[in-house]
Amino acid sequence: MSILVSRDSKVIVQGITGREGTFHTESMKKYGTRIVAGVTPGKGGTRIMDIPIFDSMKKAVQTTDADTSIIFVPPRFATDAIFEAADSGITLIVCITEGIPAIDMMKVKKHLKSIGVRLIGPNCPGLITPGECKIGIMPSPIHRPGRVGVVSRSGTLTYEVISQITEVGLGQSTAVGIGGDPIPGTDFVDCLELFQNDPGTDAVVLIGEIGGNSEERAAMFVHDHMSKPVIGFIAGKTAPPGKRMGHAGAIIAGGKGTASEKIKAMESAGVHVVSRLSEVGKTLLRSLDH
Amino acid sequence: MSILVSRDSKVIVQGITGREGTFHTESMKKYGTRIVAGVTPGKGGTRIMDIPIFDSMKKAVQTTDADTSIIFVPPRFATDAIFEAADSGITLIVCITEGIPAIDMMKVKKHLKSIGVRLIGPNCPGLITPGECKIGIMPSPIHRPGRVGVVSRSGTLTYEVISQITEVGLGQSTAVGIGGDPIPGTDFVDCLELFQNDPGTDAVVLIGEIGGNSEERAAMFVHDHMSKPVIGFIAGKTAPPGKRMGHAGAIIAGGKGTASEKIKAMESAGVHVVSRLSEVGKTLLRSLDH
Amino acid sequence: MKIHEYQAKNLMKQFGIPVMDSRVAESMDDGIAIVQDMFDSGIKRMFIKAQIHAGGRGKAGGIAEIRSMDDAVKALNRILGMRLVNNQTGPEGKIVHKVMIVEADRAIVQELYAGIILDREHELPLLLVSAKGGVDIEELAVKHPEAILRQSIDPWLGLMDFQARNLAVDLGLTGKTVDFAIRTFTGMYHMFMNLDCSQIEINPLAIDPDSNMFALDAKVALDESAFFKHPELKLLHDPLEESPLEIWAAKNKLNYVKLDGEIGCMVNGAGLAMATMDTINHFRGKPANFLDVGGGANTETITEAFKILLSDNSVRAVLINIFGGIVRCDRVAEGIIRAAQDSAIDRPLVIRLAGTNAAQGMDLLRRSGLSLETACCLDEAAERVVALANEGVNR
Amino acid sequence: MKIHEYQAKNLMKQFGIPVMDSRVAESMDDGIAIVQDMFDSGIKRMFIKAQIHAGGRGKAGGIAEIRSMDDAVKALNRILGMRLVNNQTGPEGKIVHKVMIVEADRAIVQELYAGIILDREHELPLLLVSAKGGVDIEELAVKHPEAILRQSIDPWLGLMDFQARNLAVDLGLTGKTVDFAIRTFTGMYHMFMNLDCSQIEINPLAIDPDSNMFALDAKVALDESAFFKHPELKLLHDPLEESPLEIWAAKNKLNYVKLDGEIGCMVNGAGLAMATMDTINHFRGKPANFLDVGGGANTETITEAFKILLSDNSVRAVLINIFGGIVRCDRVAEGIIRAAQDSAIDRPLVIRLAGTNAAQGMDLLRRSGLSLETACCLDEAAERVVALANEGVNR
Repeated sequence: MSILVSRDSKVIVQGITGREGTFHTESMKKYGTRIVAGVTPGKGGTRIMDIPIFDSMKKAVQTTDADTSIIFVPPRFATDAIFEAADSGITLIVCITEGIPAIDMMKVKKHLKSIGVRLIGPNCPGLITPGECKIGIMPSPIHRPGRVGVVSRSGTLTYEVISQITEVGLGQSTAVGIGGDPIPGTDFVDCLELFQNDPGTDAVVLIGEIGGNSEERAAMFVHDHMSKPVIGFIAGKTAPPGKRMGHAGAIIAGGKGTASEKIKAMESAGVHVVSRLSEVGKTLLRSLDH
Repeated sequence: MSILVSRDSKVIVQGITGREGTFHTESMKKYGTRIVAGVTPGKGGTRIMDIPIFDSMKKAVQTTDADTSIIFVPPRFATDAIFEAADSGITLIVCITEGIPAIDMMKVKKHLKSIGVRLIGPNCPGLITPGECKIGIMPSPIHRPGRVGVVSRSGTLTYEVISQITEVGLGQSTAVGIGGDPIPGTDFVDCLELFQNDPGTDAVVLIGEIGGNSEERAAMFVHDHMSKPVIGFIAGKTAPPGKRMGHAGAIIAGGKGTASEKIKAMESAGVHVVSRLSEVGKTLLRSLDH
Repeated sequence: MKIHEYQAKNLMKQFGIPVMDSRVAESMDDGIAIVQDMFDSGIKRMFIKAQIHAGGRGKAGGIAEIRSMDDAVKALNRILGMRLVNNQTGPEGKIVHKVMIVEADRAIVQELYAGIILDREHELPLLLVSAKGGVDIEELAVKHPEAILRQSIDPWLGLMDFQARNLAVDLGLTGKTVDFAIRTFTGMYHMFMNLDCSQIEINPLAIDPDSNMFALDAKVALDESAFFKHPELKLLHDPLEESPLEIWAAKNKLNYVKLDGEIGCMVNGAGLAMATMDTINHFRGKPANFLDVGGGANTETITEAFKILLSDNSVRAVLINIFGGIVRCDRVAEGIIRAAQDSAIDRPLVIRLAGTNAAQGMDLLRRSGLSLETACCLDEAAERVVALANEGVNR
Repeated sequence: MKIHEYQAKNLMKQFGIPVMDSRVAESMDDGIAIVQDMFDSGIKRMFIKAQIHAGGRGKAGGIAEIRSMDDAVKALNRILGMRLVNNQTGPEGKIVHKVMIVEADRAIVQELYAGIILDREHELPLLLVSAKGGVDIEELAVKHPEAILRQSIDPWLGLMDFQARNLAVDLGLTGKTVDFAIRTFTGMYHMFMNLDCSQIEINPLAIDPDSNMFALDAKVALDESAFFKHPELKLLHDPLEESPLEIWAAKNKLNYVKLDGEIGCMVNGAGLAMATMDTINHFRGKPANFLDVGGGANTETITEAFKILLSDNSVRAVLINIFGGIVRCDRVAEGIIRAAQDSAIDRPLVIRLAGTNAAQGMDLLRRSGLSLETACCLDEAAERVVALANEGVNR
């Protein structure tokens, strides 16, 4: 079992003819993901890696009956690509693109919520259900099918954690990179709820960082609604206030969003907070022993 | 029985200190309507006709627990007044003001729909449940409690029809003036549905006019959902195309919205269409004899 | 409120919609100077287009092609001041007071249609486009509805690029013309929303051999209710486009529309005014006008309304139909009496009052000594006014 | 991206927010000329305000009141070029390159606060106002949260007049100050949305004895991701406000933030970079920087990153932590080797590679003959780099 995506997911790649789009399409296809179409306006009717290309999402969805899309278009066009996907009948959109204005995301999210379409990202590595389907840009080999759910605002940090999970002999049910932007399409709470309800997930690893209060809200959810063990890690304990640490969302603004607040909230909600990155795997093993 | 308003309606007058607002507040009060507050920004804390005035709808509703508001403010401020009413917890807004831009109304209506607040008007005479409550500017004496529902896009034309209904010995359950604008807050179909479900209404008189296709949609509703007799009248058989006949919505545009189309649609839906204004009362009586 | 083609194009330019530069002349001299100037700047071909609020100007002789000064003089002579008549102007036609002079050197390989209206049924702006431009869109809608593509626009989201692009692709456009189309459609939408338009139409929307796109003609109507937001748009009003009576009425806040019958009507309320016209028609009369004196029918408004009605020479008899509600009929009667005394009423007058204090009002009228008739109901009043109008003719 | 007060006020003016006219000087001469000009025009009192991206300028001596040319010369002398240090600038402070000169004749009877931020929890713009302006809002939020009024704004509807008015009334304002407040709040909202701001703050928002309202100070931050929509806003960037290293890094698309420690870090990925800093800290080292070399860590980016790290004299040792995913570690190792050969690496270097082809990468490094250490895991790497940095000090 898994959340959000599985071997049945039928995926369209928006921006398939771009450098990134082509590169990762090949990798996803190799992993076994059912890439059924690509969309690049003006290139409809052609093919790439034997995948048919369409001018619009509407035509692509009508022809292929896809349910998921992954977006690789540049930031200037990414908002429109999300709206187009949402309008086409797709139910899950994964946006890899970094650099979408926050105010645009606010509008996107309000709209998607009103029509019941889910967005993962933007500025995220995507998500993977190991052994079934990869809809993202993460390195495939570090993953292994298993029963640990992973949800993270980060990229390589997540790979690091996933490697540890795999190294201690466990695997992942689904790993979701929700992205580092201030307004993510899907947040920790959404994923925690899905993992809690997923019979294929025994424990969840949550990788947060400074900025915003989504970890605090996640903590509240864990406290109120979760029976499965949750292992947490927060990056940025040494980050200074007022400085953006790479991710658009990773900033301590107005004295809010510090790592210590988040750690405190999570600990009091019963999350197993790991203080050092290298300890995640071991802590996870211990939590599953209980 | 009645629809939308009754002796229990608790009404706030927005723009109560204006000339129109004061005049009609007095008339409504005299009719027995429970006017519980007025709102005029900057005049909060004062009283008029012993009615307390507030600076904002929020305060007025919090203090009086009103459920309905009637708006008499000038067009420039009317859209804001509607939004303010909608935000305050009011569930029925009656907007008398004429001259709200159509595009603003489109936005207003989309918002009200999303939050489940009903608007009557704008550019309408309001509505009345004879003997119980008048929330509008119609002359009180022509009405009589009874079992005929009236819904109309017009003002004096409606009074004419109501007089006829009263003269033939019947009365009105509720009479609703939905207003003459292109985008009315509440349309014929909404009212027909309410009348169909109202045990206090035996028949409905629908007074339409040229422009738009709300009468055609009403006809479809009558055909599909109504068991009570509906008497229809359409004004503007002699109106030329392309000219606005007073009401912002009364215009035959692009060859659409003619009286003959509407009459045809209504007749084939089983509505008793009256060809001459003077015949409405008699036709109503006949339809009730069946 | 309708505006002229040249005004519409100036507004379009502000919203990034591609239009050809054009200039306006109100006199021969100006026109000749402009044409000379344009020839001097290297332009070889232009159009002179009558600026009136009506379509179908080409067929009615309101558009001329110019390749020489000689052409220009002839065309200006013919069009400036002409009475242009077609089914859109009504039988009385419209006098041409202004012409627009526009470059026409570019060849045109395709003519599209693009328009935005407020869709009253769905209560959303609706963008309509067609690959078959240059023809009457209402006719096209009847004969080839499938040739018109539609895109409803969510006002919260606006017209999104992908929607505009998909329309362009569905129109069969390719390459840079798609980008032009996106710019044009998006510009139209922004103009529609930001200026509170009630209609924008570009027909034809032309494509030249280099795949450029531009508006060849432009029709725009503005929502007068929104002028408080855009006071500058009020200035686009051209009083020469309205009948003097309509302007006079508007000044007095009366809703007046000139019609081509012979029975003047004065009614309070738009719906009742239409129903009154319909009743006159039922008795085989033809209304000379629509006139709504509004809710506050007082002596002043009634006096002005009288003056307007009587200054229309086609009016042979007048029907006043007032339903007294908030306004009491006795007050209205007093107003009518005073107004009738002030005006020299030289045509038959039938009055029907109903509603609040109608009996008192009728009584006042009957005892006024004025030459007028009262009627107990609308049918009687209409029948009588038609008879009086016909008597006048037969006399 | 933060901008200067004078830039913020210029933008505010475009959105109808009332601000006092002000001028900017970058030199003594300019400053004196401006002050003279303002005295000549009848102004009796002004402020000279240091233009740096930090609040708390007044307490730090960055603001001077001017009533004479003598005052002006003294103030300009003192402020232009000063190193302004407070808790907002960091210990290294900021050099003042520009001053703003602004009229200060109007008395002030009340100081309010008004700000808009993007509320990440509710994902809506949030307008914050307080009758207690002129103080630190974060402090106020902690001590008197009830003194801050909040209005979430629906981006589809915008800030509505009634919301702005109700806030104004709740702030205790009356009469025309309410209208000023509506105009100010609405202008702030439009500016926030139309320019893609991440923050707008007016503190204090002043009221004069005639009930006029104007922005006394202004703080604006822009969303750099939205510069493709507003290319003109990019020009507001002041490179003097950033450390030279940060500018250098930005040019090479590296995410670099200078910190006050002694261990240089080079990591791929922002989250991993923070976790690396945290690990260094765990072993009692202090990171000298945050540096994310991004997804495509290649020879060029690594070379540039090296140069940047090494040009920071406070760096005593360097830790490279790369998780190879799509980028294979052997490639990264090759890049490091080439970059290390190109740069003269004069400080200890510890490298930890993990993920795809990590073993091959580590092997390449060890066999490169370069003076560097490899570590099998992050803990070991961090512990080792801290030790090496300390050795350097003790040496």
